[in-house]
Amino acid sequence: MILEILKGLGTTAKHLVRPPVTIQYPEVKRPVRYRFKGRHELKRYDNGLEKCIGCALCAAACPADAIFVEASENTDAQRYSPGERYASTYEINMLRCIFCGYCEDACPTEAIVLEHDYELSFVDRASAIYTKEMLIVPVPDSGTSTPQQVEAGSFDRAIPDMEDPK
Amino acid sequence: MTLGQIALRALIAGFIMSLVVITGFAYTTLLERRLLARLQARIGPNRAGYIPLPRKGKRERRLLGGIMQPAADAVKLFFKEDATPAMVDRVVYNLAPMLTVIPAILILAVIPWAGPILGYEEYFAIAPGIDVGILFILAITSIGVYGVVLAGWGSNSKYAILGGIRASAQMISYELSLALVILAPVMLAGSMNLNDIVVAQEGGWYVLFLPVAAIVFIIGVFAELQRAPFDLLEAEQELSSGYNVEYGGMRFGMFFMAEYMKMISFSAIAAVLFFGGYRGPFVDQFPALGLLYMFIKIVIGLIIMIWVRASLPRLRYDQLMGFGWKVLLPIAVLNFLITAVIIVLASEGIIAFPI
Amino acid sequence: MNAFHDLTLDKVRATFPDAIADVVDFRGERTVIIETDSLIPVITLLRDDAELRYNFLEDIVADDYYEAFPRFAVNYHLYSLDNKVRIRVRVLVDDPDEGPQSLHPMWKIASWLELEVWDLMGIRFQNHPGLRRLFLPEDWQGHPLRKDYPLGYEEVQFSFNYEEIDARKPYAQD
Amino acid sequence: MTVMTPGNDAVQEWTVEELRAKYGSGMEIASEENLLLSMGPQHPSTHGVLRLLVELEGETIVNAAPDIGFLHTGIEKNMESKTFTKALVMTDRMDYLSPMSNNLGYVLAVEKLLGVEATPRAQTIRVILTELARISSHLVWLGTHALDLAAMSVFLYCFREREYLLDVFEMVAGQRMMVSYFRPGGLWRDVPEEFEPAVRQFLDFFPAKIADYEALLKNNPIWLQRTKDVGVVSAEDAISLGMTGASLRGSGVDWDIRKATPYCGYENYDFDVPLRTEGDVYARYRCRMEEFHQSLRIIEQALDKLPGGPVNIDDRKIVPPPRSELGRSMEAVIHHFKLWTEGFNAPEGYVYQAIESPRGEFACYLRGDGGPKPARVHFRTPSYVNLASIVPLSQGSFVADLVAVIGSVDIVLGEIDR
Repeated sequence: MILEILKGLGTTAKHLVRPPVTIQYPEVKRPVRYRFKGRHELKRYDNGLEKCIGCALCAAACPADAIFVEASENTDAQRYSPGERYASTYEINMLRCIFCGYCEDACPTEAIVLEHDYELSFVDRASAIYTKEMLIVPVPDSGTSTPQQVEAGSFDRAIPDMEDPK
Repeated sequence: MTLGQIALRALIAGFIMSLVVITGFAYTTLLERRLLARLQARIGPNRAGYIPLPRKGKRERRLLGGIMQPAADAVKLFFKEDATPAMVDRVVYNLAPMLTVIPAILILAVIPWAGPILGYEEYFAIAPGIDVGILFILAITSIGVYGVVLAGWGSNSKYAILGGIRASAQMISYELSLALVILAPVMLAGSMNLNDIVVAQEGGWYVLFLPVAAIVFIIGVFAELQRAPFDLLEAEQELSSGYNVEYGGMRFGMFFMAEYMKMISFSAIAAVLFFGGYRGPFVDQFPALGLLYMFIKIVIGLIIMIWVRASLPRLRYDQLMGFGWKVLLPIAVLNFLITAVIIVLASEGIIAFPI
Repeated sequence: MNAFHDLTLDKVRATFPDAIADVVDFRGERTVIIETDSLIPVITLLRDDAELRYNFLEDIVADDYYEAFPRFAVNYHLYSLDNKVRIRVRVLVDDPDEGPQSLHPMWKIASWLELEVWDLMGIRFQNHPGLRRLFLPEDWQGHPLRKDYPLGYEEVQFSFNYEEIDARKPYAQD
Repeated sequence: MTVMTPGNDAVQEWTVEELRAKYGSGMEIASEENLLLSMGPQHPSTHGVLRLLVELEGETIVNAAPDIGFLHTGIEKNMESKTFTKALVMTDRMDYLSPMSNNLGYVLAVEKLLGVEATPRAQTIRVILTELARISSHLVWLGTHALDLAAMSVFLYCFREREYLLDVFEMVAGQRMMVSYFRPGGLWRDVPEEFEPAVRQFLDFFPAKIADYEALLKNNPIWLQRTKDVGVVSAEDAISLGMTGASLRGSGVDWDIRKATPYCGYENYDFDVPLRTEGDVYARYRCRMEEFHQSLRIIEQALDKLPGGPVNIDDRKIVPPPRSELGRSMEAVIHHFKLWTEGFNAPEGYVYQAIESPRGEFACYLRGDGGPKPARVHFRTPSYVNLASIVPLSQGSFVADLVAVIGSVDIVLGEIDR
């Protein structure tokens, strides 16, 4: 009886000499796995064009109805994305989002991706609405910002060749 | 010394010792939180106050993290809204925390902290020369339970009253055996004066002669202090904190304070009765060392209490009472009888016993 | 469907020739649709027959075929712990206020399962020891799992309609 | 017995009858002298937002009535308005301690309704992940159960190991808890390469951790006192109360759905069903502790024979086409758009699919009406049914035992209220 209690005491004492498992959060951040579903990002091609073609399939697939997309027509003088249309408004209500990743699965152009930023907090409802400006990634060095002026007929294909995601 | 001088000296010593112990209480909470955390593979509070040691290329090392945590806790408790629930019995409700905390401070009066230092002829205590120190302790701790029971009653809350009732039942069942085992060292030393008991342990700690009494005493102290595994009256899993559930702010802080100050004073009493008190190597040459030994022994006592809390589940109400009455009390009585018989036999020279 | 299912059916048919209204086999599951009046005798037979021993009441599910007649169906999923076979006994209910008999004398759990059906689908079981609201507040109107109970929708806030929706948000009053 | 509540300016006194008319309790009150204690919904030991109205005589429980619904989110109703795939994400949120099992129960029901079967690789991965979910759920159970009886270190040790499993879930599904990883027809994606080494590492270190938990609890005299002969339920009563899972097996009824009516190829694995006959809290505790070892056995076997091949069935009407086909095939684009907007149609009919979740029998009743949305979804959740047993199990024992009983029956309120 006493022996069993001592065994229990020994088990806790054993942990005294082991390093604690606590992560000192704001200074040390737990690395996330590459599949981690965090804050959304709207991706661009290397040439700076937006991947989103405004098809609103993400909005249709969203179980929480958290996405709102409004599409407009591209012209060669003002080109945002390859293909005919681009998202002139793209908003996600982060209070609704459940981070299931259906939008990412549904997106035919890999435009919307749930990236690894998990530090999302707001103090009011208005700041929980992420607009396209907040979601879209910066223009890469190799590209120019949208809208671009391009030659006619050079971007008529909306859905690019893609690889299966890992 | 005149009476007035003695009173003044006691007042100053009492003031200083109370301050020391109240600070000690604050750091006992820190010790508990940090040690408990480490026993559970956590870190514990380490943000409030630290000494930054810059390291090259790495994040600075933070020395003594959490050293200001007790201050932060105290500030938080003081600035909490002092809310009184609507249906409480106001007099009793306000009286209860005081009734808990005052006895916890009073116990400190008789504990001998060191040998003759600072102008004290015999030993250093707030009230030296109380020859019935043991009795004083038992009497004062019995008052402490009133605070808990009244808190339970005055809160007008079902959880609180259940906690209060548990407290009174628990206290009665354990104080008896506690008193009985305390008699063993008293008999051995032939005095109720705590300093005499310490001095009498020159030949060896009483824990060596009275191991059973020491174990029963330690268990009894756990019950008396309502520490795990006997923390039934504030069993947060059953009564969601029990008797103090309706208290907030510093009034809750006072219950908290009483608990931890009692932890310190009972560690000290255990050290005095069974572990040689302030005695240790070279203490006769340098009496001030006694303070250090006392400190070390108290800290070890606290560590054991925290360690047990980390490891053991809680007993049930009826099991606790059963354990107290059916196991501890018979052992305590037997221990008392056997010790008495041995002392008589030894004094008559029938058996040889190094007392 | 296996031989045991057929045996079950034969036994019920032999004892209560008029009880069975229909038998449905779908994806390896057998459903015996019986008349409401013979629910207790049939289930007693299924439970107590030495060979069948459907002694475990797994679940009671009510289903709403809105606009069909009869409108409601109550499914009893019985399981035989000895034979490891499940059977579904189905009762069609038209008037939810006159639902099937409560099974609580046969299984202690039945009254608890029936509470859920009552609360969400509104089928009143006869002789139930105490039908009350379980999930929903005492004063709730209606039974939400019925098809004619609207789901409701919270309009999602985006930039274009933020002001409009925010104006009617029930914020705490200062 | 009168109950006083402070009104605006005066104290109002209510009789029991008035209170019951006002709030409803569903409970008989034996004596006016007894103490009526409201445990929860904000109580440390009611595991979520369960409220128990307890009638006490001293500290002895005369009667108790569970009051639930504080977490009711209408999942069953909501799912009727979504396509089969979109409704899947809601199942995660029922039993939030083992979402993998919920996913599996629902997905198997959908597949049964559609009449398809997942590929061998998908089935094996499903087995591995649900067993990992079982371990992670049992870890929470063990931790909270021990914490209820004030053995607080166990709780933190358990959560430390659970953290590892959540990391594995994040590795495969991108989410730690709300995984939505099993999809009708297969899986979201194949498991990544580092999955197998991570699970093997878990298999290596976890038995030592179980030994740690056992050292703190298994033979600890206080733990034995608190759990032995507490909350005893006989086999007949357990069956009559509809108890399932380890709670039933603790009473000596040998029923595990993985053995009785296997799904996902459980018949191919060699494992035992832990049984105890005492029917008390300790027996249920032992059963679940043994299940740790059995789950480890299953996972090891499954990993050893993890077959290759695709993880999704080759039916474009159910599973969206792989991303690599989108840029090349018009058919793929059409299927992709159709599936993500309309979903797939399920035939008319109703099915009932039961699986062994960590808490017992989790079953999904699913009716299709020929359209893309379920016409009726119902979940037979083990917590909901087991909750009813708390009252008879705790009658006559102490408040402290009620806490032990709740812990041993292992309920999750998200699953009870749905």
